[in-house]
Amino acid sequence: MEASEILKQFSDVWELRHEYAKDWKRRTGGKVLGYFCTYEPEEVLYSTNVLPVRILGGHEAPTLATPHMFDMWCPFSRDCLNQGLQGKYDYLDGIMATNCCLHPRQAFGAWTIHVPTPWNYWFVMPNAVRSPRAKKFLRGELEEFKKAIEAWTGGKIADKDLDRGIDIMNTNRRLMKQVYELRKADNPPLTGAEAMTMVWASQLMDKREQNDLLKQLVATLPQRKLERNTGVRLMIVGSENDDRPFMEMVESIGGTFVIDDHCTGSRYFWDEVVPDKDRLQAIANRYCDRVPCPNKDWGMEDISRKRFTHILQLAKDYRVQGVILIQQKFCDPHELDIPSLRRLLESNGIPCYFLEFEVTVPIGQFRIRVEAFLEQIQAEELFV
Amino acid sequence: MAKYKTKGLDCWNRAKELRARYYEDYKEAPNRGALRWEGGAWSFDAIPQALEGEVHGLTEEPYGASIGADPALQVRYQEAAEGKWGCARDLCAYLRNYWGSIVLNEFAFGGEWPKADFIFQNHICCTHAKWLQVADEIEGGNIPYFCFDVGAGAYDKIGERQINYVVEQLYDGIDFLEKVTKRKIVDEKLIQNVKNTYDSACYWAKACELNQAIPAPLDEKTMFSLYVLGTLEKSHKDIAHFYKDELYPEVKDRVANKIAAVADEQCRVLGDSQPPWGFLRVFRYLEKYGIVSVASLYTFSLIGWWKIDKAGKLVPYPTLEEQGITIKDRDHALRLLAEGELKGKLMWAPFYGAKYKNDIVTKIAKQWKCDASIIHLNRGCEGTAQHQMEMKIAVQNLGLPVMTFEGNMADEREFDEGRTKRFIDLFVTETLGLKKVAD
Amino acid sequence: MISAGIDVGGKNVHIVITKNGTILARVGGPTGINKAEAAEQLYAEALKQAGLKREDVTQVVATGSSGPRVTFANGVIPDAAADARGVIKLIPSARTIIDVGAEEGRAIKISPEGKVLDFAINERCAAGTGTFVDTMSRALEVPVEEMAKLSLKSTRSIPMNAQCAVFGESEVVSLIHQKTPKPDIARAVHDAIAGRISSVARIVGLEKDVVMIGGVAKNLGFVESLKRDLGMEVKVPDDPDFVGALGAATAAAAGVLEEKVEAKVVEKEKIEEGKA
Amino acid sequence: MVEVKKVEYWRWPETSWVNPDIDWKKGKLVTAGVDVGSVSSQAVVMVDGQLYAYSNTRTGSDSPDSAWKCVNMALEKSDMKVDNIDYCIGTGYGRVNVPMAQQTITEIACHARGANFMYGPEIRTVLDMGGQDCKAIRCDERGKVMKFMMNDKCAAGTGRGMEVFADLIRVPVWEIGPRSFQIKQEPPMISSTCVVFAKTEVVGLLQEGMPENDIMAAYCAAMAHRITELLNRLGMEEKFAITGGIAKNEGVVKRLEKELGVKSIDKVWHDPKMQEKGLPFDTQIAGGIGAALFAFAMLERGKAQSARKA
Repeated sequence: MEASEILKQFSDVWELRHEYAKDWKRRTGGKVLGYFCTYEPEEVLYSTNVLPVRILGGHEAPTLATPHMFDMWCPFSRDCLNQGLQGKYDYLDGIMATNCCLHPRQAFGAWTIHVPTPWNYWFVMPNAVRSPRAKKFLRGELEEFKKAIEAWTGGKIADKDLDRGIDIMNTNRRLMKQVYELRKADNPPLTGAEAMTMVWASQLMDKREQNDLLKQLVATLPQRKLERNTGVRLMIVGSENDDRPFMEMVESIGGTFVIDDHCTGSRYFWDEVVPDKDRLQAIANRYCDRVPCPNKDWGMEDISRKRFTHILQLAKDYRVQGVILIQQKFCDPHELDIPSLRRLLESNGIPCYFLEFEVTVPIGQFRIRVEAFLEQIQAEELFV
Repeated sequence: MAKYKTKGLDCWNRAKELRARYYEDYKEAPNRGALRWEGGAWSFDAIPQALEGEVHGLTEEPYGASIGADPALQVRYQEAAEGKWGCARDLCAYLRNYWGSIVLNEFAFGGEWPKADFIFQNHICCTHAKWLQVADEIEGGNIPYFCFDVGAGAYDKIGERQINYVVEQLYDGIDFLEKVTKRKIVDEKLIQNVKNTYDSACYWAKACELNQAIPAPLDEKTMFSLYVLGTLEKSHKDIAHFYKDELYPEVKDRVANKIAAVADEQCRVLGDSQPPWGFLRVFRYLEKYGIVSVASLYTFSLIGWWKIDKAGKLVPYPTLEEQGITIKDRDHALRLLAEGELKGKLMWAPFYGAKYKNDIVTKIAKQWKCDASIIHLNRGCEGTAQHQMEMKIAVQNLGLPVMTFEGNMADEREFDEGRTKRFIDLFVTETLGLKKVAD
Repeated sequence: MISAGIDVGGKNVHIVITKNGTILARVGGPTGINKAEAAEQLYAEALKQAGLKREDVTQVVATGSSGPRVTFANGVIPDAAADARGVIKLIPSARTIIDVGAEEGRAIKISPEGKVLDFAINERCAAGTGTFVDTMSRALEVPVEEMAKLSLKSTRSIPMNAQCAVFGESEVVSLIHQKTPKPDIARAVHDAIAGRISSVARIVGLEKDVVMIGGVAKNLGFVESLKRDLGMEVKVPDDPDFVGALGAATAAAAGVLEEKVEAKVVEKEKIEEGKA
Repeated sequence: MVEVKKVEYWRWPETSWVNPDIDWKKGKLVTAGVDVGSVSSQAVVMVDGQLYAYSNTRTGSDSPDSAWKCVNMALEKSDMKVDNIDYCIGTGYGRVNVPMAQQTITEIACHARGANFMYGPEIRTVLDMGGQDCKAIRCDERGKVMKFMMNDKCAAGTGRGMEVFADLIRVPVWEIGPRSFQIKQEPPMISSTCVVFAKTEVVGLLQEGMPENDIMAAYCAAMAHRITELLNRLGMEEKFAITGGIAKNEGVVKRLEKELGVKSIDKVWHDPKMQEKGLPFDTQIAGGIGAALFAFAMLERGKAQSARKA
């Protein structure tokens, strides 16, 4: 299949996520489980017949959510709840949340009360991910989670099942990373919007199915030539981001996103599970060692941020000329990191521009800001 | 003619004195060769306070609140944090006060910003670990930093595994403390500190429990100034003594003699979250209608420890004496400390879902005989403002009228006093149908 | 008994004089800068219309955000309370009231007796107020009344992203540039505000019947948008902008006063503090 | 519904000017910059990089018309025709709808460049207060943008806000500055951030009998404060220049300088010759000047071809 066709399929899954999930249930007779944050251990779910789907933005004013979350809570989380209240997720067999930031926790809290969902689960993902103690604790937590899933699905999860689950996840991660690798080229064979759509699709579709498509994509992408100028090589960093109109706007006015750091982007798949006899421990290690969400990005004994080093490395590897820092309104984890990150990037000669996102972004107002930022990066053009 | 007799608390000045001394000690510490540490109201102060020699802590939230009580100062500090450091305006208001204080190199209690020797923090909401991570950064990044995680699960899920997780981190904390201070942790001190922590946390709960009486011996406005000691240094012998041997007996005595916090009590209110500190006069305004704020999850369990008994009632967490426990050694002490905090601090339950908050606040509304609820939708603190709209619905389902008003515990730019009073007039005269009793 | 209700809002004064519940006079006009003066003049006009002398009126009750400034009133009641009393008198089946005025949009839940059970208002931002409509009509260069008619012609819904009244202007302007038909733009504006208002209304819960009052209720285009957003019927009484005044007059007749006089004292204090 | 006010006090007079000392026919390159803002539009015409003519007009609801209007007005006192322009760059919020432009550049770049031309190469920080947004720009000695920040999704403290205020208080916009100093002592600033709620607050103050001049002072102070916050975030570096309409409002500028503790550079031409000749110094045309200069540079460096029709 043509690369463009495959990317189109990912885009379709993203746009028709509900139809896809309902159809998946019909086809497989499996259960669909909704989740809010990327710290839920999908390996365990892929060891059995459960499809994990991430609740992503619906991008309309979350008016139904207002009686449950007043407007100091992040618009994205309110948007998630809003879709639940609209009944868009009526096909879910279960919903789960974890020790993420406080915003999705509000959405989950209201969801369990007001959106009829047969099963719900709270997964205690430790915050002190850099502490060896966390890995041990998380292993125990996974043990309990495995039991709960077994009880829910009525089937035992053996080591070979866990191996399969781990393999499905790792393969998916490896393939998406290979696609990202191609973006290092002078003229990337896919746009940032397309690349991120691939990741969104991976959070929405059966990874076994996506892996088959990804294998073909990795084979065909290198031959793909885009009829566009790459222009300024941009990196986009920040809160949850599934705002395709924004990405496309930026890539229509002289920029190309060549890399990102989002939980809806590279941060989701960057790290693999390193196999171990003790499968659950191996999974636990992966979630503690992965590139962290800012919320968990603090050391027990030092104030450095693991994520910053990673971002700086990405910027170098992908020859980034400028960084767009985006933040969901009221997103504390990123608000807490952005002033420091901005200083770090600028002191490394990488210009940044900051934008605050909501469920719908005023494209017009953002366009002029981004255009001016792109001009700033290429300003020499105007002067010599 | 007033309905009940009333008088101020005898131990009031003692509370003020203890608070003043705390900040004074912190400021003066270096002159006395004492160590200084920064942490949070929820840090396990029993541990750093068990180091050899004299040690004084500064807890971030009460400090931020003190600044919040002075709108002019608060705006100056926050604009420094927002302008000079560049942080978002909607971050925790205490945190912005705290950062601003460092940016301006100004201590709200006089003098320059008193730099700490080390940081001993713990993390449960989005903010705590990052708060001092950045504070340290603003100060130049050379303050030894330790932070441990207490997000091990809701009180009803706490078992050995959860306690071990925290205790193991506490051992790491002890290694850290001994490494960076070159001082030893003294087990006798540690054991005593844990005892004191239990007394502070349990006797505060017992005092709150007494507020079920009609008339209420305490009103929230007063309670704010009382629980604060527990957010400063609940492991301190004087503070434990205050709760156990001064406050608790006095409140008991007030109940026995029907001494009311508000002479014309005619409506008992359930509150939530921190108030807008610069505007406590709103509570006085309510008193004109005989409205008394008698209870809130926040005031009860920010430092207080509670449990839900067999009958499903909310009761104070048992003290060590009541459990018949004598602490044997360091390990025993650390386990008991972790257990008390993880099982007893119900304030932490809402982090794991709205159903917990709804369950606890409805119990409070019933047991403390509340007639209505006034909820401060606090834009300044997400941790305490969790599930507030769900709470509104849950309390309304009990048949209680609920009023909400938006504000911010420590950012007066987000509080509209005129409008809030307009709301109160409507709620009080129309919804509650109350008349003014005093002026 | 003859009683008068004076509703002094952000932009307009509305006055109703009733005799045993039946309306003798109804006068409205802009507040201008000096609201007290405006109220004074319009009251004189209302008396004239009713053919009454001041002393014929037993009770005068003021309401609205500037109610306390009406010096000749015997008392003041909170605006939401006036809304409730007025609405229940006109539409006894009303349980939810949506009142959108120039500078505030609010929702009120009432009991069958017209008692305020719960209420919510849009906070701190003008999106979701009558002023938003005015600003947009300026950008669209059509009068508000015209805008209402236009939007009813539209069959398309275009989302507006602007959070702010002023940015709404520029969004409207760019829609004009994209040659979007004016009816569709007008509808987009109404839909945007309706969205804000409906989320406020949902906070108090949407119990039937839902009644909309206030100046903006005269804008049928907006009412349509609101109905669409709420997915339920929305009743609008005649002269929806006079309901608050009527409610005040009703309260006056009911003689629920001595307590309100205190309320007035309270309001006065408030103004003092506001100054300080 | 009766409308109280007939006059629209926010409307400021439109202007145009032609340089009598330049014979454009003798010039090599005629370039233009057309800045279509949300509230005002300016056209600047340059001959070989020298200021030849400009206009400052109000923007209508249709950008192309507004562009034509201001270009025609700029040339009304000259025999130059639009077709005589070699290269035109559109800028400002309506830049994509400037029919006579061959290219667009954002007003951020143009204002920095224009400020550099008008105020001189020592300028490091430029504040441009537009109708709906407020831009703080850091630039180098060539007027090249190094960093910039803009106000967010709320119009608090923008030019439009000031117009709404002028309308409300019924004082012509250009009188607000001077009158805001005719006060006994500086009042506390208006606290509402929202343009609309600020209105409510102002009405309240008027009713409490606060003198109009004091209210103007309070409003100007609030605006100055918001701009200070923005400049603090950007990190302010001297010398500091203000462009755009607000530069004309002393009431805001003086208070802004006081709060910043930094004086903005005087509003005079950096080029002594231009100053001697007494060329009018209109801070609102900075964007147009920048655009016209970029157009000139493009042609000179052969980065663009002349599109001259006549």
